[in-house]
Amino acid sequence: MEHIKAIIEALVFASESPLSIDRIAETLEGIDRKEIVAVLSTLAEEHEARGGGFLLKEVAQGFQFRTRPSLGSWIRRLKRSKPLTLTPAALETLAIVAYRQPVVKAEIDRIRGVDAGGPLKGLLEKKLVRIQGRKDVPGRPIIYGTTKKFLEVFTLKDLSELPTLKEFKDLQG
Amino acid sequence: MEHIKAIIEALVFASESPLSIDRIAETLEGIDRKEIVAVLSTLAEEHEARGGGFLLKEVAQGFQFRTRPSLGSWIRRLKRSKPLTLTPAALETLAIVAYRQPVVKAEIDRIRGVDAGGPLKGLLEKKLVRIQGRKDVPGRPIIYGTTKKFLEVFTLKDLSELPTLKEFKDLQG
Amino acid sequence: MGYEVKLDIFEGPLDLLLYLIRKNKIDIYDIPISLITEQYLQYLRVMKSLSLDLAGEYLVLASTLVHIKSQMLLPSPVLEGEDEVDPRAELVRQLIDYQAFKEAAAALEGRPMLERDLFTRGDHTEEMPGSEDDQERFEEMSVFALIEAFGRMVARMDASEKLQIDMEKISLADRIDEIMERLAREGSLSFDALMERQCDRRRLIYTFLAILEMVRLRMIRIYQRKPFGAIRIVLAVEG
Repeated sequence: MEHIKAIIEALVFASESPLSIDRIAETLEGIDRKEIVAVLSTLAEEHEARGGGFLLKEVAQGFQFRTRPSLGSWIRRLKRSKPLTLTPAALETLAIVAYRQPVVKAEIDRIRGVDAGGPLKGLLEKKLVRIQGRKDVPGRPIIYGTTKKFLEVFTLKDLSELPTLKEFKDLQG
Repeated sequence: MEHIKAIIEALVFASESPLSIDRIAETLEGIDRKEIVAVLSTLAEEHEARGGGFLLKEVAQGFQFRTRPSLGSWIRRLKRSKPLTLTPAALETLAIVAYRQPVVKAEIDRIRGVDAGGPLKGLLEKKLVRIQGRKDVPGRPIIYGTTKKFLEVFTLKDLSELPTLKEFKDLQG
Repeated sequence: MGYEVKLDIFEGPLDLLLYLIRKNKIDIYDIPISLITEQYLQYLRVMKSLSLDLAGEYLVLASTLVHIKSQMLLPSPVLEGEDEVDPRAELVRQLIDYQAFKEAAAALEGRPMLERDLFTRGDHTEEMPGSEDDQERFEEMSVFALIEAFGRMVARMDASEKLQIDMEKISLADRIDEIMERLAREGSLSFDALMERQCDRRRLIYTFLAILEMVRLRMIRIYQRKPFGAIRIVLAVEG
């Protein structure tokens, strides 16, 4: 019984969405649904009594660990300082700017096949890309390049440290 | 003190990657780092003693809740996922990068006696290895090192936790 | 010897050699080269007869073994005051090195591994989105992800417009960046000053090419007040 409790707790913890009793029963073949329900309610009580930072809660679709509601403001504070990640679109756009700079937006759009306006704006805000000037052709499009911060984030001494397409292809051999 | 413990537990729980003491200190302004360390180690002990499905572990210079290693097969059943596997070639290449970093590909090829291009690319894709820059010698070869994810995957606090490389091993028997 | 061992169980020629050493219970510091060479070559012949693709490295080690064998048959002329060098020494060092890493690899695999033995919390649906402002820190990011993304896009493109990306282009971007930064700081620059600072020839050429490229892109303008007078470079951007 003790062991089943640890297994069920681990399953709920590792599950990517609230875990239903059906899924638990399916995973632990041969275990009675009633026993699963009993274990879950014992676990919920224990976590409540422990007075820790999170609780086991029953939500619409199943069971889920959730941080204690009263601690929400602390978690929001933590999330504000969350390190940045780049979306695939931002990464692709950044790759084009890095490798093709100085480059205009029309060129980025052409290579990606979609409008790069959104990702480009995000990269400018994150200070990974900067405006280097304007191209003196009709419409005077803006020229983009990468920043010093870009080098820092990717731990590069300078742009010549970027791997080349040939080096990338050589690895595939 | 009890309250701080619940907050710290909630923060670690809510974080998607191992949470560093720095980020906890930043979130809980005015709390001493020493106190944070003490709370974390108390929490780790409590969870170990509780005998539940998950534990608080120090990994990649941070803290993270992780399921108990002995329960891995149950969770794989739930997720219907294949375990993360690395081929022997990938593991050998990874070991060389881990111990010899920063290291160039030619050195890995030399130690293994075969081209490491394929395994190296796989490790880069799995984000266990990263490009650290270029070596300042003719040809400016790319240098490789391990990532934070490498520490996370192999449950290492930092690189110094790697066991020392055996200098000599009797091959007989 | 048993030929049931398939080629793909060896990670390379060194691995095969280690296998033969273990199989024969041989002291690695005193390898009977004739025996091992013979067995090694026999393995290669079997692999060939099974039409297995032999990596070139297997043949390289074969020739190394044959070479060591021939050296050991010759009486080596020992120079006065010099120790006799064992022809096997280099190979032995390589084998011991490789063996150490093989063990390190096994030790790594023996550790509790994420997504195999243990898992992190799966459900993050509860979380509230963080605000996007004043974030300065970044996750560890790899340039491999960049070149990978770039490589993917290049692969998608028509062969007719494959992008050329090489060190020249990148070196050029570096110099353009540098010049833009100096212009932003100093307003204008003299051509001579810009070129003088370049001590190495390669840099000098790239600086010159960068200036030409920037003129082409109309990023800068170049002025000369009188023939043979000082050439000034200014930003072409307004405002």
